[in-house]
Amino acid sequence: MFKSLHKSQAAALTLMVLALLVLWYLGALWLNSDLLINGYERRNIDWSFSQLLADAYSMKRPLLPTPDQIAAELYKSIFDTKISSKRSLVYHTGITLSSTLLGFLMGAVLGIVLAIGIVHNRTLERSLMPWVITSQTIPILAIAPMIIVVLGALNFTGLVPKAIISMYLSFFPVTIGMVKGLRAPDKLHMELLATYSAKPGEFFWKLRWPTALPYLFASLKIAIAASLVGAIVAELPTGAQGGLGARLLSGSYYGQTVQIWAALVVAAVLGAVLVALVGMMERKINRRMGIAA
Amino acid sequence: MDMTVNTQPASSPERAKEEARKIIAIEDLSLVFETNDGPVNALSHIDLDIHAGDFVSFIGPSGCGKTTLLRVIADLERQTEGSIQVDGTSPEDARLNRLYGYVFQAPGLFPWRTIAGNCKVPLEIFGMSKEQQQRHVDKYLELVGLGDFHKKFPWQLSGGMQQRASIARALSFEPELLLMDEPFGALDEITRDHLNLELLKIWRETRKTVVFVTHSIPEAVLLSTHIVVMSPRPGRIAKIIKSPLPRERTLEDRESPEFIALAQEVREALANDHRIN
Amino acid sequence: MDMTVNTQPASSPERAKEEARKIIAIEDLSLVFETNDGPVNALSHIDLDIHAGDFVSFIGPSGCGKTTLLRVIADLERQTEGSIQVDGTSPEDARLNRLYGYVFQAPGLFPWRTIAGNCKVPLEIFGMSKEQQQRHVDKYLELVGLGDFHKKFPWQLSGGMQQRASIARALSFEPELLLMDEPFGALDEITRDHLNLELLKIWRETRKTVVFVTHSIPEAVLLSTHIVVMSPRPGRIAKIIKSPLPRERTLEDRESPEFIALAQEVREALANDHRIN
Amino acid sequence: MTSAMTFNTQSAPVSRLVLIAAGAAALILSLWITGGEPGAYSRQPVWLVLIPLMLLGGWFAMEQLTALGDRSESKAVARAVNLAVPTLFAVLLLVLWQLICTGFAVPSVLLPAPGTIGFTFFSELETLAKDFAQTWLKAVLAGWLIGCGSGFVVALLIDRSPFLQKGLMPIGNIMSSIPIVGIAPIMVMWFGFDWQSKAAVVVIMTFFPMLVNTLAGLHASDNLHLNLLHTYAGNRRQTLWYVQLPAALPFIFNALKINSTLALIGAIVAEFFGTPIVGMGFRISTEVGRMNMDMVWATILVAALAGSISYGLLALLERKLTFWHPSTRAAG
Amino acid sequence: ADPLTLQLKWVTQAQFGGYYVALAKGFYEEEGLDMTVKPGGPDIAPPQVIAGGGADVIVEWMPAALASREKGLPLVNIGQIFNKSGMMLTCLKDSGIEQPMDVVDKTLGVWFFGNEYPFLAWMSKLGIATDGSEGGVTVLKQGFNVDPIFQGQADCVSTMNYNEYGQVLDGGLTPEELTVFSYEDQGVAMLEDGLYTTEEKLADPEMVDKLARFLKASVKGWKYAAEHPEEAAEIVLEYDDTGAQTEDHQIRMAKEVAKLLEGNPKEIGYLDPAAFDRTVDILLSGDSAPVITKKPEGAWTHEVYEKSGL
Ligand SMILES: Nc1ncnc2c1ncn2[C@@H]1O[C@H](COP(=O)(O)OP(=O)(O)OP(=O)(O)O)[C@@H](O)[C@H]1O
Ligand SMILES: Nc1ncnc2c1ncn2[C@@H]1O[C@H](COP(=O)(O)OP(=O)(O)OP(=O)(O)O)[C@@H](O)[C@H]1O
Ligand SMILES: Cc1ncc(C[n+]2csc(CCO)c2C)c(N)n1
Ligand SMILES: [Mg+2]
Ligand SMILES: [Mg+2]
Repeated sequence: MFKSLHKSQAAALTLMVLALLVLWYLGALWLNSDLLINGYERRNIDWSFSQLLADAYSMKRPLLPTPDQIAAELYKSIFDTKISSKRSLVYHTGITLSSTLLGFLMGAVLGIVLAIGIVHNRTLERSLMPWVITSQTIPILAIAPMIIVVLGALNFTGLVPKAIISMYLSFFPVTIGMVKGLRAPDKLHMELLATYSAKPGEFFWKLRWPTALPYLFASLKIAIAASLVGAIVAELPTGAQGGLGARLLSGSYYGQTVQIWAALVVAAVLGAVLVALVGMMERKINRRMGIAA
Repeated sequence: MDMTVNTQPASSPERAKEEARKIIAIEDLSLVFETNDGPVNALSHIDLDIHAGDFVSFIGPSGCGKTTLLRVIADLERQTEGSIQVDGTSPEDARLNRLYGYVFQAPGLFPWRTIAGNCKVPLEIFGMSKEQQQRHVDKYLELVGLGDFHKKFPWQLSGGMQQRASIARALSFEPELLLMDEPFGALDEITRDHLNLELLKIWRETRKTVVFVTHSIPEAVLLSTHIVVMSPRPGRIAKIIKSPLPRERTLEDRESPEFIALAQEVREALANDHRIN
Repeated sequence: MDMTVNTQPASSPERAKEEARKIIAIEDLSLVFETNDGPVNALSHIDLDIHAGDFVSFIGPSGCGKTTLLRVIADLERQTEGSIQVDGTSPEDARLNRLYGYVFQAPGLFPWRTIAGNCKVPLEIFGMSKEQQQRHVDKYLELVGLGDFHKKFPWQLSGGMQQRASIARALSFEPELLLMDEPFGALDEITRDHLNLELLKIWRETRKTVVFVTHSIPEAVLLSTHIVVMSPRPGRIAKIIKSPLPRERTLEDRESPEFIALAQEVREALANDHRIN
Repeated sequence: MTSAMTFNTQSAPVSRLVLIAAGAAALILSLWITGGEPGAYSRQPVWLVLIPLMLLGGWFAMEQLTALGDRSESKAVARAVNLAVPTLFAVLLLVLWQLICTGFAVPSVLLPAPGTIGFTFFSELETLAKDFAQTWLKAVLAGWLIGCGSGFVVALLIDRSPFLQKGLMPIGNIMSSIPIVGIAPIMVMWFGFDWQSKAAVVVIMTFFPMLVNTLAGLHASDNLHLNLLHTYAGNRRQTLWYVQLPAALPFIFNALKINSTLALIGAIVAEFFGTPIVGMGFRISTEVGRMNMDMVWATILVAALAGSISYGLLALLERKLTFWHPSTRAAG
Repeated sequence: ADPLTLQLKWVTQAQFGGYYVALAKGFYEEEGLDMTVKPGGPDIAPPQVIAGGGADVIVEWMPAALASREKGLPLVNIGQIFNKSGMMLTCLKDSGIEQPMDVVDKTLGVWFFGNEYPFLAWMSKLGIATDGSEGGVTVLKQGFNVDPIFQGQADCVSTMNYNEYGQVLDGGLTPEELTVFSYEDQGVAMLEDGLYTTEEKLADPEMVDKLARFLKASVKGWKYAAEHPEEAAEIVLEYDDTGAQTEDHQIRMAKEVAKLLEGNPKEIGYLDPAAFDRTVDILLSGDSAPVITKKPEGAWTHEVYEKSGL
């Protein structure tokens, strides 16, 4: 039964991916042919459909590159280039990954600390909570350059300013999730510990924390994806210091559509892998806590 | 309504002090819940004394304040009027002194701990040594028939087994006073009978004081030295019945004429001012 | 195990057909749940016939398959072996014909609807006119003692009141067959007595068929024409006891010798292969 | 228990209010002493002592107010306190910001003082309103509606098809971890410079949270409720209407709220990659280049206001519609 | 060695070849400088960086520098590198644009972020409205590339003759298909890449000395770069952390940039006061969207140039 479930998942996924690929090729033809036909007509070239087809799938600056073009670019910049080279996507992924992870770590810690404060102190809750939400309505891209400039003035350069922007995006889901989680204990459980006249620390470690763990992991998954977005956003204004964001920007700057898409694919895979890693950690802890898989 | 304990007159000067220490002394206690719809008189002018070694059952229709009264004793709720003393101190001090164990209506086990781990929670908090913890937990899980289920998680057990685990948890630190809120409500009759007998045995052997909430008349009669019949709106004590049965009881006693008469007395006291709402 | 109904021999050719239509016919039915830990034999070789107008109670220890059997009848679960017919059709057709009303162990009211709104859900689904809906709801809420609580939301009511509302909901569309899974488990004794009597009255007056799950021996004896005693691992029928009591019953009957004898018979059947765990 | 969980202050309400006033006075005093003099702190660092003092006073006032709100039985007082405490907190931060800006004479091209920002906000209302109309009323609203709407509809469509879910959900999960910033230049390429391309970015950003949340919500219905509808032989539409949708409401609102802040950020990010010369993103990046940081911050203020107000309205609507949910009941 | 930080206006490319050559060839070291060159980016405003203390000297365009000065950040030009403007508007002939006035009713892509002043000055000079009103032009904030002209979203795009113009040609358009309006030719050119620092820093004689050595080494680098464009491009590629630049592109840029260095009455690095006045006049004459409102005083100094001994 388990196996057949697995099989059908694979089948469903394969089918969807195939459907997506077909749509993609059709879309590429549709989007790119306009440009091409324009070009043919400007140059008064006679053209046939087969030529259009060939050209649409091999443009240098396509509106939508084909998956095989992206794959070729990926192959070139991942396997055909030394990892230490600045032309290697692995190198840039490493840069983005390090600020993502640092920012994620800082965001998770900040988020948890804020949540603990908010849950344990009414004044903090009332004064801070509305502004935690408001903070996320500030367009991060608008303040990213300022953060980088101001931090640069304080001699924080390179990794840290980017990580701080990641932190800004990732602390929020953690705070919200943890406030919910730390408040999730049953009234019954709270009263049970009260009958033992447990101390606040015991309330926290024996009850609040374990109850909040599932919430924590749910929000950590969101947070790590947000952290990646933060790192990439932070690489845009400092467009010359490497990273997937810089690749996106320079791709855009030089009209290298294929390069943009390659960076996007890597970013998506990176995001998926990071989320999956958090998920793995969650399952491991769940098993230890006896929660059914 | 003004009713004092008629069987053990607390205020009577001739009572021999040594005979039974007063563990719970409630005087003219009232509790009003403020709600959106207006105040709810959950408890009204309660007078009640409970002595060491008593087994007192609260019985009464839904909403008559049984749970609330138990919670006041446990310092989970505070009265709005009147006074209560638990073991000569305030309920809060009694709680801080870890005088009592409380069994809730629902099992309330931590899903992230095994059955044994759950029973250890109070022991850990009380700072008991590891081996001692193990000994206590082994003993009481065995007692409630869960000797083979130490390592299971709560959700791997049926509701009845969970409830038994929660009883073991309350017993495990051997409190002097046991407060039990419909602990056997979720169990089937046979298991319930078995646990009733076990509880009676523990009570007899350890000379604990038990305050017990139940909906079942036979259960109340089988277990109690005193049956407190309560009635609702406002929650008050309708009658306190002292049991003539000896401390040693068996399930067969349920067929005895004294038992049936006592059950009938309780039933009548209950029916007296009951109406369906 | 192979057991057929001994009181109303379904296969006997001399049975007068008109006397009682067979509403439920179960033959050699088994149900196995596949779980991670391996298969669970929830029901094993069940044979059971229930006739129109019967009041059949299932009783047995926790986990013996009472709920599962009821769910098979209601087409909420499908057997892995054997056959079942409900009103001459498959359980699915019976369900699609809206033959039965089901009262779950928990109230299961929609928190976003008032009590009256909850009772209207089936009526709306069955396409009843607005006034007719109102009439039905008024009638049955009155019956269960919730006449004044139409506009309250479920979470503003006690657990017992919620359960009564769910019973009113099941009655409101007047199904021919009532399937009730421990409907009165959460109620206090007095309310339970009252509702037992009401249920008996409805059953007598409307000649409905009732299949009823309970943990309480007195309740089973008081209500049923047939008591099906079940036993666990694998879930099977241990004994089917036909009640000698007349259809007209009162609470006072509980003191009658027939009643006590019947209760004792049920108790013995239950104890027969019961062990704690 | 009761004592452990409630706030314990002995002082009477009147003396509390006096203390609050004293805190506020200390706050204003410190502002007055240093406010008018640029560079006062650089020249005379002694005045810095006032800052922790002021923070302490402010915190004290907030604590007292909180206690007041928690103790009061009147709903109006509780509501007023709910507003007053965060406001006081914000005022405290703003004063601190103002003091640092003037006290240290921070160059306005780096960080303008809140006073300047406020002034610019009101004097440039017209420009800000046009930008708001372009970015929020057109791109954000359209994108949010389409994105949330289509996410909802697709969730309804694939709710009953495990096959589609198995195929689409992994793809959806990967898609939602794609940093949208990357999609923005492509959308500008495809949909042009005007608001349509921004709306497209918003659609993509909001679609997946809505899809995932709605699906989770539709699966979150009580099994008992589903069984009940089954016994009534209710059809798909009825099951959806009577059971699944109400149970999914909290999830749906969750997505709507998340999306309301995501949408604005997405639109502003997309404007970074090309726009007509109006819009909040355009304003921010252009005015940074012109060193008009006050205008930048005024636009950020508009963004924060718009985001908070839409979030607040959604939260209000949520409370209205999910009045029955335990979390709403606990809060009210 | 004395530490010194330079903030560039844009990403690492041959536009800044001279500084990178000086860095790679050790010219700064020779002058006893421990040099840090910070690349910029689309949202990095160099004046902001220097105000925050993140740099000692910046590469900036004069209009933006003067605007900052009016905003209270006293930037001072200590040396002018480019003597000609490289900015132009590149239009499609197909759209019917041959003459400046043909742009009326067309859609134009313009760079903002402080780079829009020459365009605004030109429009003001031509009397064409840019606010979207009747008889004016439709202005788009152009993104990072010249795609709009290929995708038909704009009739004209902004280009630098050393950079984006090449990309237009690479994209398949031929010079015959294009009409190019160079701001230099249109008489609205403003001084582009120059070196700026703050008055505060100039008050420190030690800093002036460092800056003088910096200017000297930089000019040496620029001269080398102008003579060896291929090698300069090679060096730039080495410093490019994004790995996105290509050799052909950078060589072409290095060659074009070399032409902008020409035309200085003295050495590279000398700010011709006449050129300064021209820029100021153009800025002051624009009646729409005034960049500066009065003639700036003390916005340049020859102190550093003279001290450098060039
Ligand atoms: N926290 C509360 N706020 C408001 N009213 C309450 C609260 N707790 C209990 N009540 C009300 O107080 C009364 C007594 O409740 P209590 O729980 O003590 O009844 P009970 O006798 O234990 O009933 P049951 O047999 O159903 O458990 C009821 O009317 C109940 O609605
Ligand atoms: N969905 C399921 N999957 C696996 N096992 C199940 C499932 N439902 C019930 N069981 C198992 O089937 C057996 C019978 O369960 P059922 O709920 O019918 O018992 P019951 O007699 O109603 O018990 P109770 O009196 O506690 O309600 C139990 O062992 C139970 O664990
Ligand atoms: C968002 C954005 N803003 C401004 C420019 C213009 N710009 C700044 S420095 C420089 C030199 C180019 O090589 C140019 C063109 C751009 N390209 N993109
Ligand atoms: Mg109770
Ligand atoms: Mg059951």
